[in-house]
Amino acid sequence: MLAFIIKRLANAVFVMLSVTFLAFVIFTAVGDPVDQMLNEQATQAQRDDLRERLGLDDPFLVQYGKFVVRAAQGDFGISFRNQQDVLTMIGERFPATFELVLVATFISLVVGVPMGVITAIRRQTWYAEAMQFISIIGVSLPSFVVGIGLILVFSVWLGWFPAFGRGETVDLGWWSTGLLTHSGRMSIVLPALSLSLFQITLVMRLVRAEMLEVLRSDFIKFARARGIPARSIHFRHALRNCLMPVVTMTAMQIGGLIAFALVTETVFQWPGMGLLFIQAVTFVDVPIMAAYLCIVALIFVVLNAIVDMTYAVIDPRLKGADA
Amino acid sequence: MNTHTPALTVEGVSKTFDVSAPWLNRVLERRPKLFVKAVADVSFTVEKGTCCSIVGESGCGKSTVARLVTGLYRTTSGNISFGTGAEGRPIRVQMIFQDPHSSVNPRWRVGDIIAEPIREMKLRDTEAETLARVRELLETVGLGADDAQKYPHEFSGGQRQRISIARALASEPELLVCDEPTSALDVSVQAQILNLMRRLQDELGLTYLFISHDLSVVRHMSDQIAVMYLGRIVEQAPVEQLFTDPQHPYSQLLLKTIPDVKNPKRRVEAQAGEPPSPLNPPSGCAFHPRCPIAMEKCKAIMPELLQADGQARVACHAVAQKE
Amino acid sequence: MRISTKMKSVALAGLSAALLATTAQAETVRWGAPRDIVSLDPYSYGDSYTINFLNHIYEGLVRYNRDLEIEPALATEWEIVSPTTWRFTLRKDVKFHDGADFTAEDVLASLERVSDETSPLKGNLPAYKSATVVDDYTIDIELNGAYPLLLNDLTNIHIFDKGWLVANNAEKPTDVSAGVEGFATFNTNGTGPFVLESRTPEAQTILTVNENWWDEPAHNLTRIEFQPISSAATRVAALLSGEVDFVDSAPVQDLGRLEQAENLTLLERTDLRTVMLGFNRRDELVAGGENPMNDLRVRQAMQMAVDMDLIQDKVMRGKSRNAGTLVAPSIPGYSEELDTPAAYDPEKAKELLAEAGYPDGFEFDFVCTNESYVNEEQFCQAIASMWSRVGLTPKLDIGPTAKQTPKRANGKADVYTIGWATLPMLDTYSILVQMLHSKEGNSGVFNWGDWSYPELDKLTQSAAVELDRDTRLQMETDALKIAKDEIIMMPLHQQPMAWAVSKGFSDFPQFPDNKPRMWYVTK
Amino acid sequence: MTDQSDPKTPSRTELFFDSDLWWSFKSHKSAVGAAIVLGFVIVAAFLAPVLSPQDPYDLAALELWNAELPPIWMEGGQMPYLLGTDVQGRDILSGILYGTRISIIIGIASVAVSLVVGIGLGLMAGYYGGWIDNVLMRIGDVLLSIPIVLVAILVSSVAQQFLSPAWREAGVAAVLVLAIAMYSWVQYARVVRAQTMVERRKEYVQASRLVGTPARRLMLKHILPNTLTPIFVAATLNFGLAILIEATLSFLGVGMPPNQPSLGTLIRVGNQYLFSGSWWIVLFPSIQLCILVVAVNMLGDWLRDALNPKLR
Amino acid sequence: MTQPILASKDHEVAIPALEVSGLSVEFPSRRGTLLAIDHVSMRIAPGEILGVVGESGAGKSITGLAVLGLLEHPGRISGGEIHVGGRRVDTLSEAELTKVRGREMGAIFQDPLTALNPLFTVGKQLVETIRLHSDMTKQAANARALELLQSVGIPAPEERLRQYPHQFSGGMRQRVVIALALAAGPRLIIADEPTTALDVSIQAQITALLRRLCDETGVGIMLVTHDMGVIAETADRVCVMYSGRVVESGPVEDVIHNPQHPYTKGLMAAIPSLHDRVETLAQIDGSMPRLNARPPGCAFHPRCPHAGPKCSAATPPLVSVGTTSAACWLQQGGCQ
Repeated sequence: MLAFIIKRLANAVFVMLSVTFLAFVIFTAVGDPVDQMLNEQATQAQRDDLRERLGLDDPFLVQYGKFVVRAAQGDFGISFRNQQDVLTMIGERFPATFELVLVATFISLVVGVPMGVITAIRRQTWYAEAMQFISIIGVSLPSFVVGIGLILVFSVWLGWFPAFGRGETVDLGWWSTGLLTHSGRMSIVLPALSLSLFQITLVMRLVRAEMLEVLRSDFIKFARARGIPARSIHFRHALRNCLMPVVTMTAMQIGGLIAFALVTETVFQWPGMGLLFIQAVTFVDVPIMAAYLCIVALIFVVLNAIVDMTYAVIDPRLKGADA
Repeated sequence: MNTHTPALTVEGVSKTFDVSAPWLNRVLERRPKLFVKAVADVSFTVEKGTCCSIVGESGCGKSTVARLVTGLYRTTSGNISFGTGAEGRPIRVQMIFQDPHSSVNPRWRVGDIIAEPIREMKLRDTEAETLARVRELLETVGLGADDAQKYPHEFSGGQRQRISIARALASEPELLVCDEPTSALDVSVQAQILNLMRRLQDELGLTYLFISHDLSVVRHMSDQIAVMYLGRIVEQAPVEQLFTDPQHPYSQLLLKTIPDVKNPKRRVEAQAGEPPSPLNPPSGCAFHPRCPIAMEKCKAIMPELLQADGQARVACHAVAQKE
Repeated sequence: MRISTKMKSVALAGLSAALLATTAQAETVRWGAPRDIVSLDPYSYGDSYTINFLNHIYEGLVRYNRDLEIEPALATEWEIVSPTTWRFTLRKDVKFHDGADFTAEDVLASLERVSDETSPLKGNLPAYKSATVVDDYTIDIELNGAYPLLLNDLTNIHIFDKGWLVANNAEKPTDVSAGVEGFATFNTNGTGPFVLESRTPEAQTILTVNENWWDEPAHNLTRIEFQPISSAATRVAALLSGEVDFVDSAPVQDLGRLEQAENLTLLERTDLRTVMLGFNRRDELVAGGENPMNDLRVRQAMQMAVDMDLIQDKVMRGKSRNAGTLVAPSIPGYSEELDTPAAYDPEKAKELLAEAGYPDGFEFDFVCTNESYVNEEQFCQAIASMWSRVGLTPKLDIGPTAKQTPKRANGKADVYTIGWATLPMLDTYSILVQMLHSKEGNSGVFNWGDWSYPELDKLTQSAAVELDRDTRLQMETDALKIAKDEIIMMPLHQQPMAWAVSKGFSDFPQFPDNKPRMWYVTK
Repeated sequence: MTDQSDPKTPSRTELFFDSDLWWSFKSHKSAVGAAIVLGFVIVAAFLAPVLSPQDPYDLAALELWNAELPPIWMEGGQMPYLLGTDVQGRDILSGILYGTRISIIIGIASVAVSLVVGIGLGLMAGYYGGWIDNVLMRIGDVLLSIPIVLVAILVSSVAQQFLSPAWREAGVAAVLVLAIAMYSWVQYARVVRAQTMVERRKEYVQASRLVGTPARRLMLKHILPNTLTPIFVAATLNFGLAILIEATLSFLGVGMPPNQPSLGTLIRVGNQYLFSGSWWIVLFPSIQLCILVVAVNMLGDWLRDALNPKLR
Repeated sequence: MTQPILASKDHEVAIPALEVSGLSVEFPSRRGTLLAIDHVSMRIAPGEILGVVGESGAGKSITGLAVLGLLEHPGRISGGEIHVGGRRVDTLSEAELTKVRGREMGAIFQDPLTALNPLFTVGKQLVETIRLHSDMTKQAANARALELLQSVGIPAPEERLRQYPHQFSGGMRQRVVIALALAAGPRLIIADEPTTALDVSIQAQITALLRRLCDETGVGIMLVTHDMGVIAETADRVCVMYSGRVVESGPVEDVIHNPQHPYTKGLMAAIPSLHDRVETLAQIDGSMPRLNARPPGCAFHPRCPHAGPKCSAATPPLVSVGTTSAACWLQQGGCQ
């Protein structure tokens, strides 16, 4: 187990170093923040001076080295634009994005798993076919179109849910949650729905594929031959055997969802990390962009590691394998 | 059969596979490198025009021997040498595989499959000659010349095995290594293939190294038999002697437990125990935990393969004592 | 895990629209803004949107009244002691939000802070040399030279409390390069009509009324909820569903829809900002080859080829004001005589091009941004399309400001858009010195095409030190005439500004500089 | 042994029309429907220069006074603008046809690029194993740990910065292709690698090795064809995904520029007119995008099931 | 080991464990409906082992699955009747079948590695099955599971109950599968190639175990295999299948020593002998026809050395020939 952890760590470090490097290469090329930081009346001398103080004139590797050393200490510098500590800024927005992603993941599992099971065990019925068709539409609709549509229907026409923002939030220590207030819960409905639509279909398709695979396996045939009732076969034997890939994919997708949330956040003005990132891109706020990229990669790496370790704990075949 | 010129000489050949845990795990858990001795100190000779068989249960190393002889694996130690064949060059080796489904490329036409060795080894000068040779080979193995245009999936298992044989013959080998060539076939088809192989041996003067777990097939095909257990040859004898007077307790066990079709409802006394894992072989004679006549000595000392009654060579302390 | 009782309120978005209308307090304004302010520190970033918002919390020595005329604020009166020394008498009995008294020391600290070497806002007070405290309520400001526009500049220099700055180690402006956050980035202590209650960046900033404000409030607001909604469609949706009751940048194409909404009032007018095109005037075009745009006839042809009336009608929905000169009518230095938009004459344009030796036109780079000006993407395409019709080949390059600015500033654009409102100075001098003047020293920072008109330079330099207002304005007008005759820049229009306000407000003044000033709003 | 063997050898086309695949296709109504729709969309897109009343990329062809005309069946609609015009006077139908063409080209190109890279590297990693495998897979890890939207935003925004004006028009599309391909090759590489590791051990490969076939030929002629089935399915589904990603990037403003609109750009621009009454500017491109991707995904879905040996 | 497995079940000798009559199974496909099983009849008495032998594609496994009601889609029973312990099962609904499976009939499959759910311990799977078919308490079921493991010859059963399938060797796993099949004391066990995946020495252990259990508990076993040797060793009677039909059936000794049908004859001759050596094996040319290309009449006639015109015209019925029955015109008036 220890070796496993060390290997995961080494891998994570490698991935993180590469990501930071990539981030850095890209960001230094994106644009010049100085013009954004000064106003119309600033002089050329002031511009040059600021550029020098920001270290933008240093050789590339020097800039990168400084960046990595500080990033490793959790210091991504302070935002060119907002002049706040970047990590704090991202930290403030993290709960919003995380709650959105969490709710979206929850929705996708609650809706996607049963749909996947039904389409797998009732393959020929009209409703399974209908669900299949809906799922194809689900993976095909761009989430920005979905978002715009949801706002148009549920906010403007029907007025059921708010069109933007997060509603009232409650502070729990450093974490601010919108899930404890009515307005917060109302606010999360549309963005979470729009974010989860793709995910629902992904989960559903995966569950269906895995179920079909497992249902064809010998041990299911054998279980049926033992007279185990269909319900127990489907939900106790088969579903449990295909949950592992579902859990894996769900966990892996969380990283992707966090990144993908930036589209949803843009459409719904959800005050999360993605919105911050998109705005940072517009304003060439390099520290924020770099930190965002690194944090998304970090979340991804951490989730990956957790999934791997959970695997080792859950699956009896792997548990014994190391001994 | 009486020429006594060896086609193949295998001397003290061993093959070890490194199945160690990755480097980091070994360092952390202070585990040594782990090797599996798939084949240990195997020596035998196959004389020209004869058929030598290797029998044993799964995991005994017989397939590894086949792959060592053909050169698909490299030996860890020991020496494999070939006699001289036609035109004074070393004997050519080809192999026939077990699974008729995976031994031919499903996406190639039969003609191309058989022509591949001719083209790769440039055995014919022109394409027309190559095609003529392919037709000839197809007819040799009992297929039609038209079949060259078809794809493997249009053929039954037995026919595919014929294709496989034709391909092996295409490179004009003198020694054919046959790795369980009929164990995936039905009995009636098995008879066809065995007869074909016998016919080819006579017509082309082929030498066979025949690998099988099926004693009745082995008895039908071979001149010499080597019985392997856990990577070692435990008994080697001419076919008649082995079947009438097996010396090694393992050979006796095999002969006793093999179902005898001609002798129905023979209530066999099943002997307990299963073959040990090659990862963790028993000390001394590997067979001693299952051996009814095991002695103290067997647990400690590995018996050597010694000359016994008749032309047999046996690796057993009990047999050696009896001498 | 204890739930903190402090509720951070964001938008009251959770309630349905109908509920909102009845429960919202009459004195609250929920402001749906196109973007967030960048910081709570007005000196942190050269961003006029932020500075204006913070004007609700902080005040300057002088301020603009409802008619955009300068009136006393924290200073009650001033005199020019010598051409380079101004004396300000300060208002007594003014208290900061934390209760501290306002004195001349605070003014000195604030001026020093904004003029610090590292201050990004140094350029907003270019003439400042030093200041001397005469007594608690009198201060002298020393200038580098004669400078007529000091009061204009001071409208946007917010006054901090010195004691508060010192106590929180914020006497210097925040230095981004030092990698340290500034206290003033998160905290405020001004004298203004509103007090900061809370701020969550990109989500909401809440202000409440300052009960102890020195001035008689013209407003009756108790609370401002400022919420950035960057997506225009979402912003309009929020307005239509009643989730916000004021939007300060309504998309022109949605005005028709908003007009029909029963619960809304539209406030429209044209901005002070004049949007114009600049020409590359270097010897070679960006892609290489001789630069035809150094020929006046070519620039004339390019101007004539553009049908601004059609653009006004279709792209700007009739809401813009076509411009003949580079500043808006209310900017001092403006002359109505010059403000005659060029006539649309594609035939003449073709002739001129042929005459200049380009009968088949030429290819050039046309750099636009996609979010700086109202419907910029659309009018750029329309202009490019019109140019194509007279045989030119514009290569349109549209992108975000951050990407386009380096191209424009470094001469990598043959034709580019730029808008100038002369803010915060509100005087023609601003555009003369920053944009039209040759690139030398501190002048011509925005002279991106790299042209030089010595006559114009001379007029600009003279206007800078001319204390007689009429003479100065005449000089500025003369300079604008040169710019017009030479088509140094090609003026397009003053862009429209549209505010949408819910019906609940009885007074909601709109200002031509597009800055909402809530202390004039009554509900 | 040649019992019941037909002397006439069927040609490849005959084989195809006799195959289970074709049969399954014919009996799958939604697959046939999707194929017809997709064929129609693709043909229309590539005949865009012939079919569309206007060249939406030709700036000189845009007539501003025809801006925001409604579709032909509404009051104020004008020929030839069947689906109306946008704010530039650009014919929506022409925009959609050309935009679809761009979307499809970018989709196909990005799939092609990632296929070539992914298959090549996957084969090498799977066949040789060892450090080559390690290096390639670690690179894949890195790319996969940056979500695709970010990769694409970053690559395209950087590249656009460096593109010289002369190259911009072709370049933007190329950059989008690269950005999308940069992410998706990893997927193919992983599939091919896994499959290669399986195939490499199969007996037909060993038989071929025994006659001295060199590694390159083993990989290309033996292993590669047998890894293509899952790749084919993945490529179809990724084609749909690529179109979506391109649309998303264009929607976020880092994709195709408004003067060369793809479907995503049309939707982004049209979105600004959602409340102004000119709903057709956003609606028709959105519908087209959805139709296109739904059709691709339905085909891909059917293909996945049809080619899955386990589901028959 | 001495305890009987079945608590006490009166198995009436009169009622066969399995009676299949005229069973047909068809698979609709795009090229028409394939008849996988064509009028197959067989009967297994309690305590009897019936070997069903045939080459791949003969339909022997499908027969087993049809009895269990586990035919895979789109396969379906198109005719005939199946009685298990006197009760007709082919007409039962899926829900009713579920109650019969496990209780009345059990199954053993080829690959013990995949037949067990990898995520549950062996004990859990046993207890689940036991409690499903009885109203035992958890403890009682546990005790019964222990007893079962013991009876199939698994050493240290207490410990083994807590282990997962992957911790068992192949032979041991097959024993667990057998224990599971026996859990509810069924009248019939369908054993589909139970020894094919095992080594020769283990194979003998498993067949011996089956034989013993059959004798001890009176369960009827349908032993489906392609291996004539296993049949010879284990079965009481044998049923030879060819291309979906039973071509010969009878007591195992009689069929082996005195096969009536040309196919059985050929098959027996094709098996290389352990005792003597011939230069060429007797061989049946060609191979079993695919289901979609089954020749008319006797399906074997294209490969049959005795085939005459009658053989391709009509399908011979299965009739008694001495102790055995065969489906061949040769015994029914010749092939001409």
